Amino acid sequence: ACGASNDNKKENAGDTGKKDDETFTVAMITDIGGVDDKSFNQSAWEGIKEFGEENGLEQGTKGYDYLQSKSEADYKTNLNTAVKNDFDLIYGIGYALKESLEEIAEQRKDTHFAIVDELIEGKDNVVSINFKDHEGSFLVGVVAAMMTKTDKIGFVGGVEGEVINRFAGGFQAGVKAVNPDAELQIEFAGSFGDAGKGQSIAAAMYNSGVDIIFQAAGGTGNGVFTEAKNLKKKDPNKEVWVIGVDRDQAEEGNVEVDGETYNVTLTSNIKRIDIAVKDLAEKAKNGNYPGGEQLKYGLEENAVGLSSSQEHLPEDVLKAVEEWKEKILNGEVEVPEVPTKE
Amino acid sequence: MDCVIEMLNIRKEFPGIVANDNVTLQLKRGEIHALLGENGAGKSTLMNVLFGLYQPERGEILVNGKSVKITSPNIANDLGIGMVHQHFMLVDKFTVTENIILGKEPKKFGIIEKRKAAEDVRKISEKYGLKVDPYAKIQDISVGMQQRVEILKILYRGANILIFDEPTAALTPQEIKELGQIMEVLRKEGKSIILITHKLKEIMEMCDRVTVIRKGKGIGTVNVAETNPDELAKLMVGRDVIFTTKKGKANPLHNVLEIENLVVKDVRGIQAVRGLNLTVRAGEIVGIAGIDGNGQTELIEAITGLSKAVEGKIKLNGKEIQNKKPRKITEAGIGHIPQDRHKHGLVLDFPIGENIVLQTYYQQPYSKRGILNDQAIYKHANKLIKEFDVRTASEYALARSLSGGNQQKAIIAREVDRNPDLLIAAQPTRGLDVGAIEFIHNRLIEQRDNGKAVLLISFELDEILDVSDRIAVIYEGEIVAIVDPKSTNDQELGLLMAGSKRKETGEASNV
Amino acid sequence: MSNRLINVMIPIIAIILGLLCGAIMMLVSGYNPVSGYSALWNGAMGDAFYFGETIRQMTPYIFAGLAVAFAFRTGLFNIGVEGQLLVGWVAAVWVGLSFDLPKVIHLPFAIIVAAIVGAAWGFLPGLLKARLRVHEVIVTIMMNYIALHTTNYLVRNVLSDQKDTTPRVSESATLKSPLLEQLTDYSSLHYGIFLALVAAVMMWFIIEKSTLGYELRSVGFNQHASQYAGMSVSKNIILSMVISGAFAGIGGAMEALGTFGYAFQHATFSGIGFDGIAVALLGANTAIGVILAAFLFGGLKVGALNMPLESGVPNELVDIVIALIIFFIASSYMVKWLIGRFKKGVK
Amino acid sequence: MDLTTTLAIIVSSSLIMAAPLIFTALGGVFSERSGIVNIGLEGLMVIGAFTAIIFNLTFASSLGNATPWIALLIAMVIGGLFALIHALASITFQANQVVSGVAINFLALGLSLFLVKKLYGKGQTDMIQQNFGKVDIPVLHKIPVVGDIFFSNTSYPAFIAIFTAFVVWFIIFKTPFGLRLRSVGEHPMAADTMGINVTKMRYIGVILSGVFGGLGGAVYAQAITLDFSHSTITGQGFMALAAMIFGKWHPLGAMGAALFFGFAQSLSIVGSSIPLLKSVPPVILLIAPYALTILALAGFIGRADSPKELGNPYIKGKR
Ligand SMILES: Nc1ncnc2c1ncn2[C@@H]1O[C@H](COP(=O)(O)OP(=O)(O)OP(=O)(O)O)[C@@H](O)[C@H]1O
Ligand SMILES: Nc1ncnc2c1ncn2[C@@H]1O[C@H](COP(=O)(O)OP(=O)(O)OP(=O)(O)O)[C@@H](O)[C@H]1O
Ligand SMILES: [Mg+2]
Ligand SMILES: [Mg+2]
Repeated sequence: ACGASNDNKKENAGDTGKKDDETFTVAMITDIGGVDDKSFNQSAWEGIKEFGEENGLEQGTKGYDYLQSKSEADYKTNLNTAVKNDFDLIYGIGYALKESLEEIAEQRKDTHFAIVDELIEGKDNVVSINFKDHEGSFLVGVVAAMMTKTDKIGFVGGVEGEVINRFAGGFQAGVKAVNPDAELQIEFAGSFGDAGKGQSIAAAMYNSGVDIIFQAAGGTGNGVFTEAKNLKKKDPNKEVWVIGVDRDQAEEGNVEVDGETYNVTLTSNIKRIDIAVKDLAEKAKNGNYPGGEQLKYGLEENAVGLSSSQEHLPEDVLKAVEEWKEKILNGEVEVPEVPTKE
Repeated sequence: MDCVIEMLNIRKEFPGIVANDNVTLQLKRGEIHALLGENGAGKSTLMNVLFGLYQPERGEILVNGKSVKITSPNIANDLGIGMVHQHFMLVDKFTVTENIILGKEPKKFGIIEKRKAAEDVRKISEKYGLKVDPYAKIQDISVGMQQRVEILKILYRGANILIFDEPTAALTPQEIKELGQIMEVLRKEGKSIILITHKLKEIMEMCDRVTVIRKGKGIGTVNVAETNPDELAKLMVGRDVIFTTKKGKANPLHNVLEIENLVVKDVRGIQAVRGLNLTVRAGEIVGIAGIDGNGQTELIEAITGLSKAVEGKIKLNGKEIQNKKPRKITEAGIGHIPQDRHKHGLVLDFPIGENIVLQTYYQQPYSKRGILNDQAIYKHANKLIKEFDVRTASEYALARSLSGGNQQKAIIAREVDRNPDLLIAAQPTRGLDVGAIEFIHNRLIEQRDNGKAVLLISFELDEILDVSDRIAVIYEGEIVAIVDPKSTNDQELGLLMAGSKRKETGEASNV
Repeated sequence: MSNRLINVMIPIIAIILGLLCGAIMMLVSGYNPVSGYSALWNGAMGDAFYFGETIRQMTPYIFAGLAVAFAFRTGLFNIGVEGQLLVGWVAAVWVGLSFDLPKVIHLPFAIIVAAIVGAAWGFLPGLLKARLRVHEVIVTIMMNYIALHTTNYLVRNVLSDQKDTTPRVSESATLKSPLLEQLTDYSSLHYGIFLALVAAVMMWFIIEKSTLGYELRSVGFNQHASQYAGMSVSKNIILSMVISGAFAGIGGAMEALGTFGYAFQHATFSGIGFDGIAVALLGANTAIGVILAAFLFGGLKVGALNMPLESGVPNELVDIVIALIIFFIASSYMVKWLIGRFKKGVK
Repeated sequence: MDLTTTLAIIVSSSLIMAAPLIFTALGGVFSERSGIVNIGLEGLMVIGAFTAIIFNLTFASSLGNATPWIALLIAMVIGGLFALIHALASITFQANQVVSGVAINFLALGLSLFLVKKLYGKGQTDMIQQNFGKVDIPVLHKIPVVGDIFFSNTSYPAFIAIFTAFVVWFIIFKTPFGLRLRSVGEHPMAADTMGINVTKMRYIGVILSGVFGGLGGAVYAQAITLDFSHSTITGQGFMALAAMIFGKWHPLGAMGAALFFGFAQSLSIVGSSIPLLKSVPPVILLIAPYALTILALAGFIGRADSPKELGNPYIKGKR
């Protein structure tokens, strides 16, 4: 680690000797979503916890930990704090941290970093972890296209941007691949934190006949779930579905109507950040830190795709999903990363 | 002795000032008792103590012979004490009825009974001859009617001890007369009244006894029948006061202000000034006599650039100034003592020093190239404070902390000191004590003697008659007569002001 | 005790009381206040790096605080600092990206454009207030949202090629200081702090020492009297909002050219504008007060980040402490009363 | 989509968005009519949302369908208690009311998130199962067209909010309490001399703002977000404040303004499915509600007269 952190102020931490030899420590810096965003920060943290537990580490500066960012200005401070605490591998979670991480990687050449959802090139001490979100989105697109009864499908994105576009693009391609007649409405809420807006958009979509919405909108997505559940509550026989994102969002879809439990989550397009994060940590621990490389996680790595909550999906749909997955894996189908505009 | 109220050896301190020091006041049943003193002598404070707004540091209050602690207006109300405050305590946006019933609302099922309330108000207003419109909003009614509302508020609560804090300061002569009659009615009903006023004439006419305080100290109580205005003034100020203002003959020179055919609309868009003509010459004081609401306010606003002149010309020293910006007009040589000192005269949250340079802050020596020179400002303020006898802790004290009279003195100091070619003085002595009035009148005359023009607007005929060299009577937005103060009297002016007798302006203008 | 001493004591006592309440909170909820606060201290002042970060965080706080304070002193409540800051931010990045000029021109140019754009964002509420008596509070709230969406749109569609982040501004427009960074162990401290201090002096000078400030204050206190005295009420209201907006705009430029060096799509508001309200109020709307309050806030905000890691205390505790400090300052009447009590007790 | 459906969506989402704003703005009316500025409405909503969600999560299993309604009551109580802090600071301690309001906002968010972390060990709660949902108002929704537009797929809180606005209007303008409340905001010294306890009335005003702000936050959380996190209440309190001023401190005006905000918001959302608005760039639709508000204020609402003594502490005997 760098010189400055040697004048260690953390005397209450007890042992201040070099710990590199004994334990391999990891930390992650969240984006402003926070560690329990029910989304990628949480997923990353789960991966790190798993890694830590498997390796007998404790949460804290001598094992594994996370640093929460409350605003964009905190990224650099947090990254530096992690560096100064001698973590052996430091993750920046989310594309928002790219610029900050790039800058700090330049300054702290001896520390190993990784960024999730972005690509940082030409730095030996940064590994980029990317997901082929579009591949997973394609598959849920296939699901939606086959399951819709109205031939109307919706997509609600948070703020238009590269990552969200991958979701939209893949989803659109998936829908079109199996059901070219289906109408797809793509909307962006302009925010990841406006549940009210998410609900209104969903209301408009469902009202216009859409029966399945894929949401990739963070907190705004809560509103989509709310609306679907409201409709279900009013009329349990009505077919309204939400496709979750990043994690298995089955729990968010639970709704109780007259003592009976329904679920509006059709399935989720998961993104196993935990797998990727843990995977890289293992590599680095064993001295195989692939500095400067870009690691892509997609269908092949089982890091994207449908969640295990598949009870709403009939056999033929699952079969079709398998087939399309195969086609993507063998290169027969190239999934686009941005939606096309009609 | 049948005393309803006895305030014994009251002492009340404010931070840095003793407002009342060993003051004693005894009010007999059924008497009208005057409380007299200079501005800032502590009259209002003493009454606020009686009304429970302030707690005295020392002293005792007896009501009907029983010692009481009046810790809130509620208690005062319960003891039958009511007060009409110097600054009206009325909610502008409420109706007359709402103001009167506030805190003691007739209600049914938790809802205010508006009808019954208005009916109640009408009943007492008839009983005491206090004419009001129960449904009018306070902001829309005249000051005189507001005063009647204040009195009704007290009567509605059944008070039998009434305190009037300078009720006549804001009233027109007619209204003052009416108030006198009302007080007479109240006295006949067995109520006792404490009246604060600076007008010795009113004391002599209306009151039975008078208690004098000077600089917070009780000087004593005298029977009105056994005294005269000169003695009272002397008691109050501590020296002899000359009443009728001494002034030499005016030497009018060239025309300073010429108004031709002026038309001004009021805020509601109605013509308030309708083709008004007026000339004020250097070296004279022209007094405008008139009942409130006959276009005086709009006339002043048009001259000073605050309202638009719809038609006509206003010339200052021969140059047209109508519809110019206020600053240009000020710079052209007009000074203005506004009628409402709190609203227009002062920035209450500024120190006196900064108030003194309110129109001149951008000129040397108070500032240079946009930078203020605090030293010059406060030095100047200090000088004026001394010169005009403004009683304040220092030039750094906020204007808010001064008594009304001293606030007015500060404004006058500022305006007179600028030595404008035309000085407009609107109600310059409202609410001031005789000493201060004398001082201000002398200042106005001094301006005149220095060859400046002075335009005086006042509702007080005595003041107009005393100070003016010519009197212009305004009625419904026009000057209906120009009279010579030496050859007229209250009666004639009163008639003219009421519009009953129109003189040809041409006939008198060569006076 | 003299008045002046009491005025100095009040913020100090308020801070102590705030921290004390925070400590009680920690105790009650099972955390160790000593380790909590030492983590806070270490994260704010612990070494050169954190000190640098504190000063860096202080920079936009000073500008936002000055913007709020300036308007406040002239009788206006500018809740729109957040929006003015965002547009200034994007404007500075735009200049930083679009021109190729020598540094002596480019950097000042970028800052001035940010000031102008921020001022323009303050102009509209000022104009509406002055001409139509529309309450500035609503208009500035609305302008915040308009700024947020507009700048996000610009970042994505104009300043970048459909990306969430713009490229970095060119070297000639940056406030970054390798020297300051090195001195502070690679914190992101930049030259902006000096500008912030200069701005504070300017605010003090304009408000207290200039005829302009005299007019602005006068109009703020009493529009009628100011109008009688020949001042233009409309002009002064607009001017006040414009100057306030310019301060905020420069605050945005500090983030644009210093802390970040680029602009990005904001998911929600940056929060600096709202924190600026607290900074201004804590600083009694005076220039020196704003500097001190910004320092305190900067330290607390930066230090808070270290609390969970080093002591396990949730960093929301710092928000609570900040809120309490603001309360105690606001309730200076109570503090004065306490001092009075204390004095009596001593006697 | 046909016109009725489009209108139905717009109306229904306007109402749902407006309900929390109406309640909170009414709270603001109480406080500000009594003369106390309350920019802490945002924080009061946060407290309401927090309380309701925590209560809902804890008691849903035992209280069933009644949970969200009881949670509203609890949120009102806690909101009122929280507002007491603002009352204490700004009335008793004569604090600058804006400062105190800002502190309320900081404190509410900090405290509730701190407690969420303490209680659940994470930064946001789970989702509640018992929420308000959407309903067809019995009988009324059967009216042709009108029923479809106004009374289908809507929520009870919205109608309660509108009804409450009328009740508040009645209280403020028809009862002795209302007269007294307004008098202390207009001219506290006059009220004092009439034997009205200015301090008491102002306390009541501020506490009621907490009660209603808490209610607004609770409605928002239980109708829209269904969980509590740092992003649950993000600016709705400020919108409610704006609605109150927009509505000129009048309960019905505030209600109208809140409905207008809801309407403008939903128009921007439904906009893309209206052919006429389809080609408009999304950013224009995003800023439309806010721009419309400014236009409305500038165009025909104009001057707003606040209670005269709004923001000034009442100090007995001060000139
Ligand atoms: N609330 C207060 N705080 C501080 N000083 C005060 C306060 N009220 C009055 N004073 C001071 O006490 C003194 C007496 O004031 P008071 O208002 O009683 O005078 P007054 O006799 O009524 O004068 P005026 O004729 O001008 O009305 C003045 O010096 C005044 O400045
Ligand atoms: N503490 C309170 N909380 C809520 N509302 C109150 C409170 N105190 C008074 N009110 C309201 O003010 C109104 C008048 O109350 P109050 O009890 O003061 O009247 P009152 O004593 O019957 O009238 P009066 O002053 O004429 O004797 C009541 O309708 C009530 O709604
Ligand atoms: Mg007095
Ligand atoms: Mg009672």
